[in-house]
Amino acid sequence: MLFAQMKKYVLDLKVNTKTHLHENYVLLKFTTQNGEQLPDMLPGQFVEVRIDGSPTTFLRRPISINYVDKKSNELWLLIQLVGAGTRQLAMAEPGNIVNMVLPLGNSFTFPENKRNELLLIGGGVGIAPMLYLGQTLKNKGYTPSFLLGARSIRDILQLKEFKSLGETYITTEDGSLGERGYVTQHSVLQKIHFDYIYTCGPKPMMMAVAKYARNNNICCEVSLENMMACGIGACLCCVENTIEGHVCVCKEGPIFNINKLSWQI
Amino acid sequence: MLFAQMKKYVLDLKVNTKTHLHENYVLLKFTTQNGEQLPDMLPGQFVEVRIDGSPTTFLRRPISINYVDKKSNELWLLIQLVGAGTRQLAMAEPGNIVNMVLPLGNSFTFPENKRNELLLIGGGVGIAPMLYLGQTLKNKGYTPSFLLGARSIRDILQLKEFKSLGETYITTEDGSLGERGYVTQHSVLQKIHFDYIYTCGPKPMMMAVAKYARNNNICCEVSLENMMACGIGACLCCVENTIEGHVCVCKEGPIFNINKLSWQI
Amino acid sequence: MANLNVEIGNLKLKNPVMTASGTFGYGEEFADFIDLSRLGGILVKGTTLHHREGNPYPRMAETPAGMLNAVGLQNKGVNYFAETIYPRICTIDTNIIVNVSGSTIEDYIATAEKIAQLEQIPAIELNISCPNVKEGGMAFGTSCKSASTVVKAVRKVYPKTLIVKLSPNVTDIAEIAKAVEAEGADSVSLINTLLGMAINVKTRRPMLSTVTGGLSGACVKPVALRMVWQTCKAVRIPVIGLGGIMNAMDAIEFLLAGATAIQIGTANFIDPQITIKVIDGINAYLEEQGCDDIKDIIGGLIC
Amino acid sequence: MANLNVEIGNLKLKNPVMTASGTFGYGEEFADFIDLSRLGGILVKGTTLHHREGNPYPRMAETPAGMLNAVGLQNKGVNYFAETIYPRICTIDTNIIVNVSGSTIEDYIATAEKIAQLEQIPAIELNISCPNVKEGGMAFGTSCKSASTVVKAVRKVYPKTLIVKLSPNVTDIAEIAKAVEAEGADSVSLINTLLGMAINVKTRRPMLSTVTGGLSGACVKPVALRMVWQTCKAVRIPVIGLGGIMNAMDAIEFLLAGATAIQIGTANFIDPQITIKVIDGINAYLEEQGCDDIKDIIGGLIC
Ligand SMILES: Cc1cc2nc3c(=O)[nH]c(=O)nc-3n(C[C@H](O)[C@H](O)[C@H](O)COP(=O)(O)OP(=O)(O)OC[C@H]3O[C@@H](n4cnc5c(N)ncnc54)[C@H](O)[C@@H]3O)c2cc1C
Ligand SMILES: Cc1cc2nc3c(=O)[nH]c(=O)nc-3n(C[C@H](O)[C@H](O)[C@H](O)COP(=O)(O)OP(=O)(O)OC[C@H]3O[C@@H](n4cnc5c(N)ncnc54)[C@H](O)[C@@H]3O)c2cc1C
Ligand SMILES: Cc1cc2nc3c(=O)[nH]c(=O)nc-3n(C[C@H](O)[C@H](O)[C@H](O)COP(=O)(O)O)c2cc1C
Ligand SMILES: Cc1cc2nc3c(=O)[nH]c(=O)nc-3n(C[C@H](O)[C@H](O)[C@H](O)COP(=O)(O)O)c2cc1C
Ligand code: FES
Ligand code: FES
Repeated sequence: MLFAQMKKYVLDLKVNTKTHLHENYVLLKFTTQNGEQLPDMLPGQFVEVRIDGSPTTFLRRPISINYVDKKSNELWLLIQLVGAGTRQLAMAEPGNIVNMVLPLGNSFTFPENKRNELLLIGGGVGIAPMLYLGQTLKNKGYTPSFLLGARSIRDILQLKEFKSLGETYITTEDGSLGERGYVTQHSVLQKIHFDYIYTCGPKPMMMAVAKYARNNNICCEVSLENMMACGIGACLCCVENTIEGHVCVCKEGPIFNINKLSWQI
Repeated sequence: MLFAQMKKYVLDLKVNTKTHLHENYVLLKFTTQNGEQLPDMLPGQFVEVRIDGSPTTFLRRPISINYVDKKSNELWLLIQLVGAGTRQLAMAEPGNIVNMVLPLGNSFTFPENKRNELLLIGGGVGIAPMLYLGQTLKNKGYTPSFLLGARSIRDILQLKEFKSLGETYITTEDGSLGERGYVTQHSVLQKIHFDYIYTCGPKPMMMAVAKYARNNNICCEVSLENMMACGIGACLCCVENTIEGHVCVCKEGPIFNINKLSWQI
Repeated sequence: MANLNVEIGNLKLKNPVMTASGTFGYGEEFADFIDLSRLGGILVKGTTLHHREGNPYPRMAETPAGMLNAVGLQNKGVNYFAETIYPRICTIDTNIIVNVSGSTIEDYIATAEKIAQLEQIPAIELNISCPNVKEGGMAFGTSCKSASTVVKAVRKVYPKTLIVKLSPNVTDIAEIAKAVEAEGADSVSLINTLLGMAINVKTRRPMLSTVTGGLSGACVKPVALRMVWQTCKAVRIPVIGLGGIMNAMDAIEFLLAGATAIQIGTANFIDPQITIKVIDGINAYLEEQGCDDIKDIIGGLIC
Repeated sequence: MANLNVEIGNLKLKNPVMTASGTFGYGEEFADFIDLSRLGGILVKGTTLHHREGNPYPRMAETPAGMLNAVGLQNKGVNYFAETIYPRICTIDTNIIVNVSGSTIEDYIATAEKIAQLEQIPAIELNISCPNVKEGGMAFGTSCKSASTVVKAVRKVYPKTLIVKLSPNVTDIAEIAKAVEAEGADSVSLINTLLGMAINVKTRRPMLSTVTGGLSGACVKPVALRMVWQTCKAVRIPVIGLGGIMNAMDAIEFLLAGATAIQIGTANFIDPQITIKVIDGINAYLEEQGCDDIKDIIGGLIC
């Protein structure tokens, strides 16, 4: 696991565009206010967003980096509306300013062999970091494939973008797109031997993926969530139990090799 | 003093129009959502506005009824931007819904003799209740005059509306409109003997007016402010010291005959 | 519709939602907004033996997610209550409970005796926790010994349901609850306000005339809930939970922690209809959770 | 630029703004955001004699205008601090103060002795108020007797500036402050977190693995300010005020109430640059008020 010691910033970014992908998901694209270059960010890292105007939101909210568009100097955040904070954030309009601390956390690691078969598995809003990871892998000369899982066709987001980066497989629980079932039941897992799996999504899904990976001796990295207060390793609120004891998901994570975790799988 | 036992309502009203009268003053005109008639309201009464979206505003904010336009079924609130709550309220846009409890408090009383000379004195945002009072008096066949005081010409608000209701005198501290000085220094007070004075504005101004009224044996009613929590006489937070002891400004006021107050004037 | 009935001593409540003393006037103030008979109970204003003018103005300051007050038990005394207010409100079809405050044991006794004679008042809430009056009772509520003394004295003269309202400004609230339970209290209610303070930096003066005042509202909920949970584990009498309840979910937290009933205070100022919304919200929660009786969730915290 | 220097015992601070233990890591975490040398002081993480894993997850819950935490003093022990962290941070040009926690008097003594040997650490803050560990010190902070005992013991082995951090979960914090003053504490800091709780109504489980945890943030400010004011009136040693300070005006309230210095905790999470803004804000306030020395406002409350 690479521990990214990158300089962090507190930035006021401007909403460039907002797209309602679905009544529960919003894609916000941000840029700097005066055209300065956005800082470097790595796939798997996240930002801590300050939510103004929500009386019940006291702390910042952690949101994965969905994509960094170097050309248009844009940072994309894909937001699922779950509570007051994310709902308020989704009300931001083009031109509005949002305060963020970024980039936070470590990042996904890359295999040495560029010919490795790589599978990026995203479930629900867990697809968010997979887009930037896929793009980065492709830029570096890898050939990523994607496996996206969701409840139904409506919940499969950014499909076009994923398809442009590599082979994209789909499962939906109701069978409305791709294969019916969970990601770990997709037939591609029987057909292709992957060398590396990256995954982000609901914990039960990630645990199922981790179990599959372990059983098949596949190197696997997961992106964990946790309740966060500071996001920078200062408060020790966001610990995950690992073979090295309690470590902070916000600093030593959110990306963990499954061999480091003490998951019962 | 008439104690208005009027039925109170909790209503969601819709912003019809918003006018920035000045960078520090906003006039919001509200109407009901589905065209129902607004409840009856009396001049001098106020509303308690819930402020959504201001993280630092916990309680409702009391705002005087500036005007009730029966024809267009509109309630007007004139708001001075002083803190987080009023600033947030001023961000309401046409179509937005604002929750209010209304109508609250007692009201101004009217002399028996319709030929009495009546003077309505407003200072700063204290002009707010004077507009509705003036209109009501005029409707009832009285002839109200107005004396408006402010720092400078820019702070004299709704002048056109006042002029349409009666003779309107002005003082500004810098002399940029009307006579230079404070309201109690206006020459009209030397020329005309008023039988009744109604006043609302900063406390020092109201005390000066009350002193003038007392010295000249003029019946005088003032509209008091106070820190309010409930606005309906339930919490006893908003007391004024009167000759009858502590009474609630929100219920037994905000309008008081100066003879009832224990002001040292 | 789930069964929402609960009991506090001999007191039967149609649902666990009551209003907190000092925040709901005598109930009448809210009659325009809600059907008062839907409430489990109304705790009327703090009542003392004699008329009290309360503290000077200013008495209120807003704080983050809360407010400070220093009303200081303004009321016209128990006789005025009995003669003028009681006849007006005794017909409301709910439990009208009088919050009794005092500066001496004799005051408490005399006030409780007077209230005991009012047929339609089934219970009193003994306020040994008002922080806003020099001898306003908080001193009684901050040690087991003085709390026991006053409860013992009032218990002798007051045969109906006796609720004792505890102060949160103590090291160990459960100890005090145990002490008053031992003297025959039928129930304890908690929390009263936390002692707090605010300063106007421009004038360099306190925001309240009394310098310190009582903190209430959403901000105190975590502390209140913790104290209710600790107290529920320590006593066998029913506990009434309050402090910062702003919505049905907050109320349910207190019930899960073990409270048999709850009171809503400051939230009434922000939404005068909140009590009814909380009753409806508790019912909706019970249905969602497949419970047909409120008792299924009281004390239902899994830990 | 007004003079912002203040003194706590022998400790000289370039300004009264410090960071609260457990909320600022070892300072390094904030080096990207602010110039650490501008701070009056940095209180590093609670340090214990031995390595501690802290409490299980979940350790944090958001509350109205605040948060609960149950970190439970996770740290690698004093030796690790001295060997690995101290060399890295001792060159920061500000006062680095170690917050010392323990479960026994012997632990406190041993840890304080180790820290005493670190030349660049001019002071310790004795944490007798951590609510998140069974024997985490809060027991020491809730009675005058136990507080005296531990302070007396540590005072014997620790010659530099000794600050004692008090628990707000007590009936009378000023009494405890007086007790530790009598044992030779150079200063008291208050408040640590209020003991609170939150429940997830869907799962019916506590939000924290330890059920109860420490409440901090804006919501506690009124209580903290009141306690600081009470304590300042009771003791002669300098008082360090904290609890819910979110901006310069909040900090000034504590200074007016009598605090010689202040600490900023939870606010660092919401704005990592808040400490610098508070320093600048205090300076601006002093200029506005026509004061050229911070001492003109310390204890300047008019009441
Ligand atoms: C590293 C990381 C990356 C994330 N990336 C994304 C993303 O790209 N898109 C997205 O939509 N969501 C993402 N999340 C989840 C997102 O942070 C939560 O949905 C959000 O905090 C909920 O806030 P709320 O106010 O809307 O809901 P609330 O009503 O506050 O809470 C709803 C639920 O969200 C979770 N939550 C609340 N506060 C926090 C917090 N401070 N830290 C962690 N979880 C919290 C809790 O499980 C809570 O029960 C990420 C979380 C983490 C830790
Ligand atoms: C009966 C009455 C009628 C009023 N009519 C008007 C009006 O027509 N137009 C108008 O602009 N303003 C009116 N006010 C004043 C208005 O209520 C305050 O300006 C407003 O509450 C400030 O809120 P804030 O959040 O913007 O400022 P804050 O930052 O909260 O406070 C700024 C100042 O406003 C005052 N204030 C704050 N909260 C309250 C409260 N709950 N009750 C009373 N005062 C408070 C305090 O003096 C405070 O120092 C009226 C007040 C009262 C009592
Ligand atoms: C304005 C006000 C007045 C109060 N008066 C009393 C009182 O007279 N007697 C009493 O026992 N409690 C009184 N309280 C305390 C409340 O009953 C309640 O215990 C406290 O506010 C906490 O609940 P809340 O957060 O829901 O408001 C008062 C509270 C407020 C805000
Ligand atoms: C996440 C977290 C961890 C803390 N850890 C410690 C600690 O190790 N030692 C200590 O004395 N106080 C600790 N505290 C308490 C703070 O130092 C401070 O006393 C409290 O948070 C109140 O200040 P605030 O409201 O500004 O945060 C911690 C607080 C938080 C929020
Ligand atoms: S959120 Fe503070 S250490 Fe991770
Ligand atoms: S504001 Fe509650 S009585 Fe007036």
